[in-house]
Amino acid sequence: MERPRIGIFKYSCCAGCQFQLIYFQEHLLETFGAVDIVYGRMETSAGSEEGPFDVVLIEGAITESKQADQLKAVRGRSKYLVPIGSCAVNGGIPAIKNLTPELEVEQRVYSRIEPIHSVRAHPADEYVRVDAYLRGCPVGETDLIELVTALLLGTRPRMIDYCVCVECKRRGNTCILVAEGAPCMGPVTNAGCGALCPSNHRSCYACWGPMPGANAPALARKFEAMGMPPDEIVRRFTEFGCPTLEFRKGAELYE
Amino acid sequence: MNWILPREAVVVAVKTETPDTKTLTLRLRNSHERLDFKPGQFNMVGLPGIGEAPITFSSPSGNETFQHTVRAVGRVTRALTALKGSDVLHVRGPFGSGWPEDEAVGKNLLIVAGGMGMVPLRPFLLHVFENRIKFGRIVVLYGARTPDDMLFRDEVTVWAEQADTKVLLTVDEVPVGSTWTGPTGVVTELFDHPGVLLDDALALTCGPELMMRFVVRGLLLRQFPASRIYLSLERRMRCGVAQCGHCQIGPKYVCQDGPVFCYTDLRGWPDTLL
Amino acid sequence: MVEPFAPGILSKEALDARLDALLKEYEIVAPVNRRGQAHFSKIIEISEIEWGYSSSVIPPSKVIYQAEQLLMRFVNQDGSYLVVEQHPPSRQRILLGVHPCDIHGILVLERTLVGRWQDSWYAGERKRSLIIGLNCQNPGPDCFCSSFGTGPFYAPWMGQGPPEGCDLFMTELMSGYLIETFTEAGRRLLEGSELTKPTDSDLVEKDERHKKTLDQFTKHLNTDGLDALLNRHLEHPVWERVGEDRCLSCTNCTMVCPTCYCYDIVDRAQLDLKTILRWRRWDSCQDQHFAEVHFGNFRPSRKARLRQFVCHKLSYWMEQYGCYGCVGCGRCIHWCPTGIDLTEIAAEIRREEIRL
Amino acid sequence: MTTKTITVDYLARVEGETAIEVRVPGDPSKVVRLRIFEPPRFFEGFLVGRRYDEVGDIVARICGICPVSHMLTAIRALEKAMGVEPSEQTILLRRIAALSQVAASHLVHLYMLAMPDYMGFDGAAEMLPFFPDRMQRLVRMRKVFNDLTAVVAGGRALHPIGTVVGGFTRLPVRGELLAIRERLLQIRADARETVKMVADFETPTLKGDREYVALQSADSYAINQGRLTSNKGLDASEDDYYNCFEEQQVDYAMAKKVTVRRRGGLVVGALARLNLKYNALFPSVRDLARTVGFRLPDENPFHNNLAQSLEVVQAIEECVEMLGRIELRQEEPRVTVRPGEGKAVTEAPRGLLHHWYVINRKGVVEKANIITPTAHNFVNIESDLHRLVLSMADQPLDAIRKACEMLVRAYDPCFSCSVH
Ligand SMILES: Cc1cc2nc3c(=O)[nH]c(=O)nc-3n(C[C@H](O)[C@H](O)[C@H](O)COP(=O)(O)OP(=O)(O)OC[C@H]3O[C@@H](n4cnc5c(N)ncnc54)[C@H](O)[C@@H]3O)c2cc1C
Ligand code: SF4
Ligand code: SF4
Ligand code: SF4
Repeated sequence: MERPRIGIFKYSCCAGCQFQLIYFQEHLLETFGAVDIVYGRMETSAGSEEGPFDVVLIEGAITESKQADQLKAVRGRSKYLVPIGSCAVNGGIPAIKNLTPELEVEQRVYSRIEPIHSVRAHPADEYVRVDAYLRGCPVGETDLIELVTALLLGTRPRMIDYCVCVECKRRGNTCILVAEGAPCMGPVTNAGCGALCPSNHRSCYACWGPMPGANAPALARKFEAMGMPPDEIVRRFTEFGCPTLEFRKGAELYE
Repeated sequence: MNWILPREAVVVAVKTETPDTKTLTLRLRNSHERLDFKPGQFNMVGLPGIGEAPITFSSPSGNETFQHTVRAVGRVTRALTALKGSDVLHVRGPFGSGWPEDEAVGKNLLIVAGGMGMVPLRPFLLHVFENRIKFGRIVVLYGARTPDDMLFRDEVTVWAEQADTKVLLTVDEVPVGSTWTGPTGVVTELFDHPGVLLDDALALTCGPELMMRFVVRGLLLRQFPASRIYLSLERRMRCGVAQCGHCQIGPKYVCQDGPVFCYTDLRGWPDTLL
Repeated sequence: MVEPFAPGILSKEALDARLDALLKEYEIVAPVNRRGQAHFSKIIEISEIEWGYSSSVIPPSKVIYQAEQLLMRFVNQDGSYLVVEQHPPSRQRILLGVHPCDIHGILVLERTLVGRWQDSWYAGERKRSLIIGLNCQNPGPDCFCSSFGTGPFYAPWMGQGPPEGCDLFMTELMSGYLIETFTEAGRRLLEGSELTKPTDSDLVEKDERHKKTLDQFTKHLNTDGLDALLNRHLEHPVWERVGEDRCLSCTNCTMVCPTCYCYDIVDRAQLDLKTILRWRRWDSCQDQHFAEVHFGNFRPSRKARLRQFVCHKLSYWMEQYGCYGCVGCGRCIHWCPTGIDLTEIAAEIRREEIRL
Repeated sequence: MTTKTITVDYLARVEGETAIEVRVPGDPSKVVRLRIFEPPRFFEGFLVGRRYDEVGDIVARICGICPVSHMLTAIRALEKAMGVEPSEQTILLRRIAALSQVAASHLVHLYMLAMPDYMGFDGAAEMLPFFPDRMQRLVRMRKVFNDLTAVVAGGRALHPIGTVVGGFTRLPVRGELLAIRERLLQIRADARETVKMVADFETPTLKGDREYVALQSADSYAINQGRLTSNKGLDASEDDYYNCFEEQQVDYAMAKKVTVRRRGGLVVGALARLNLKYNALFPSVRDLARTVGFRLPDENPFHNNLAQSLEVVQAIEECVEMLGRIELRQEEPRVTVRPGEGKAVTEAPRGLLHHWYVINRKGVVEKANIITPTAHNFVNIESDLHRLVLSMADQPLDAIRKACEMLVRAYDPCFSCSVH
């Protein structure tokens, strides 16, 4: 198998997923051996965004129209296109701003807003067809290795598609939602992190975004029954991935 | 030998059946071993790193080689159909029940296949034609989406020429330029052809579950006894031995109690299209 | 089967001393308190054991049947993969303080994993585990083992046959622990301890404690013809209502159930593709993708998945294995974040059938 | 002389997105521009309305390389706003978390972003086949620091989850800490090797008078807390931050420019810290600095890399010392929500980081402001570019462009942070 030609495009985000991807811990040397990074501004000054690519990884939410234009162009140059990290997969943290009128958010930060060209933050699949999702904030190692090895094996990756509770129970944790009434988002959040938060005695705050098809309203009602005020329930479902249908359904019950 | 450990098999030949379906002729790599199975049983066929999928035997047992006919629909099946001669893959099995061979003896047989459904029926039919005198009249109804999706066309033509055998083919649609002159329409429409619904018959069917739903209904409406209808089902499977739990229908394990079931055993359970 | 050995009484101190001695020789897995919840964990000191626990989060059967098991390793040698088998450890260990419901949980789980086809890892882990049972005198609000006869005090399974599923059995009494010995291996564990013969009042006390514990149960399930009842109501509105309004598809119910066995098999390749690991890990019928095949999903709705769980436990199991799949431990109820309760569902169905 | 323009459309190997525009020679003061086009995400805008317990997790996502700095700065500002006093143990653990992240960040910069310049490669991947031992050294060291961050700050090095207002959701166990201490001792030699490697880089020389700003405290090499000090006489409490500094928007960049009031540009970061608090370094680190030729004051911005490598050694020594003496007491974060205002300034890997919050009685943020190291350095990066271009006016454009890129990189700027 030839080394797959990879392009990495960063949009609005913290660049953490790229760090996780390229510099990630013990796998750094193997990753470099396994793939050919044809374009990636944080990695190399060589290469061009013209491709062609086997795989393009999209990092960050789309918050400017010229990002969307480039994204569409890049889609045409790549066999596969995979959003990596919550920002690109479901809007992530940058999409919190969508809850407030854009102008108001901008004015809170800049006194002159003429130079600003921002639009609402959207995940990549709002603009282009995507082939898989590499979830996490930052991207999870298990899925990441699965993606790379699937490419090398010439097959489709099997991404983790269940919720955090599955990993939480496989680790043998006490459920803190039940035992302590902690507002854990595990039941509606896509797994892959290894149930990091519940294992460290804290509620999952949904940094991987929703598990597709999650029953957010049922969890929102549970939070209400626990005595959580409506504005706090809304915040639980809008910290990560608030543009997604699943979390919208949870939040809108209490808006 | 631990049943979960796969055995290596070597691809002896690959035959393209339709654009997305191939028949692999395989031989166990360890030449001392032979695979004995019944028509209708299946193997878990896999590749390291890709995974495993349940695949029925498409050839009869008793030879040094055995065959699997695979349609590329996903991760495992795509990798299997990409294999070439002398490649190595993994098999473990055989698992599951087969077609009711003993019960079929002395009876007329109504075989109803849809698309890939012919795969598990083929070894059974080959067995029947091999032992022709043990069985009564044979009717084979075979439907496919298009003429090009019809499997084992050469063999089907041969079967049609056998004594006391009727073979009727139908397709859902005829693409422009096709030389198809046979009937179009769903396979159940063939029930009303003369000589199809015989007395003292056993009906064996395999195909998409929705098709089998209409086959069963069509037969029941025509007073065919439910206890004489056998179907082969498809479910997700990880183990093949009634442990992974994925294939259950009510109290039935498709991998162990099936994949061939008598209709009366399935009747009434939820989560099927039947 | 070994004949039961004569029961004896061991004082609390003598028991601790015995366990202390055993701890030097064996790995002991016992209930310990972690942030207010009992968990079966490897102990370092006897004082960690929480004797009066009610129910552990993860059942002991799932200490034996591990969440993630490496099945085999494929090692690439000149382009083809060699299968390298993985063997379970063989060192003996003690599972201590297992409640009767959970002993039955092990027996039920075994009907799947060690039947015609034996899961060698489960079998290996089971074989190396000596089980010391403990009668339960502290049922929780969600427990209903009394309805199935699987607890709170141990009796041979479904009232018949020789005692199974444990080597030793203990009941806490005023004078110490009443110890019943069921196997030769169990008897050897006691070697070196002076057991006294139980007095009549000890045995009376045991019965009284049993009765007193039975009185504490607040949850009950009418198991009379339960399998047939559910089979008649596979389309009851309760499935849709509870499934859609409350079920999170989070899988907690099945993950904590002592008898749930469903698993998935996944391959994980290393980046250089030199080694590929094949893992088996707990799966759940509550997962959305559980019944998915390439052309669709046979249980696409929460209604269908919830029905599968409840009906499997309370009905289908009977046809499959000749017993119920539920031992009444109450974990699925307790740990369901929205409190879905299979006894309530069964009761609702029964109520309506009676009314009609 | 004709005026030519140097542009770098999208500077590679820095964190985030920027372009460089320099006109040669012209009047550089008007045309030296760091056109930071990193798209703004408006953190200060959408933090309004979020509750205090979300803020740490949210601001961590400002930056994928110094999330711990953002978390710790925000958390301390919020603690001040609500009157929460972190325990001694919490303060110590936070210091370990911060140091581990500083070291990891420096290492990535040194090996992956900066080093290719000095070795004549486009990137680390291209360099790997030629210098596998160096990359292995990086992997060894970074892994230890990442694991230390994860163990202390909670679960993972990037966006850790255990660090919250009031303390930690889970405390490490002593065994974990001692195991990492052992591993730190094992990479000591690697870190020293790194210093020597960086000292051997051939750097351009660029002298000039600048104001270095860093936090200082009496008893340590200040990281998470201290007084604002500079070589030009600044000495103020973090609460006086806005009396000392000024933040201004510019039209060509999404990041704002920070200046010292009534004075102008400033330099923050490893070199500034070393220049100001050299004496707070461990003696062994000072010895090492002397051996490789570090002399006070060091005014060459390219030597920021050397300063970073020395800080890695310092981080190891400090962490080894702290991990050796720490006694863990079980404690849970305790917070009573109350309205207030809080400011905090810390030393992120790249220099001074400031967070300011006003929260209401429900603990919800009403106002927020965040000022990052790169914003503090912004003015000086441009004026250093100016100096550099003037000093190289007679050289070919390509050489000037390359030197400009190297200069910007030497500052280890983070545009994701600076714009946020
Ligand atoms: C008894 C029996 C006999 C069969 N005989 C034949 C035959 O002879 N020939 C033939 O071509 N086919 C046969 N099939 C069908 C064949 O098994 C399926 O087509 C095959 O399993 C598809 O597997 P795949 O990996 O190629 O497809 P995929 O679509 O990749 O996987 C199959 C399903 O598994 C799910 N899945 C995959 N990975 C994951 C994951 N990580 N997590 C959750 N879900 C996942 C997918 O959602 C998908 O629905 C038979 C099936 C059965 C049950
Ligand atoms: S703690 Fe959270 S993730 Fe874990 S089982 Fe409970 S709800 Fe699920
Ligand atoms: S438990 Fe939730 S918040 Fe925590 S790391 Fe996992 S997905 Fe993120
Ligand atoms: S179904 Fe529920 S109550 Fe019954 S054994 Fe399983 S977890 Fe316990």
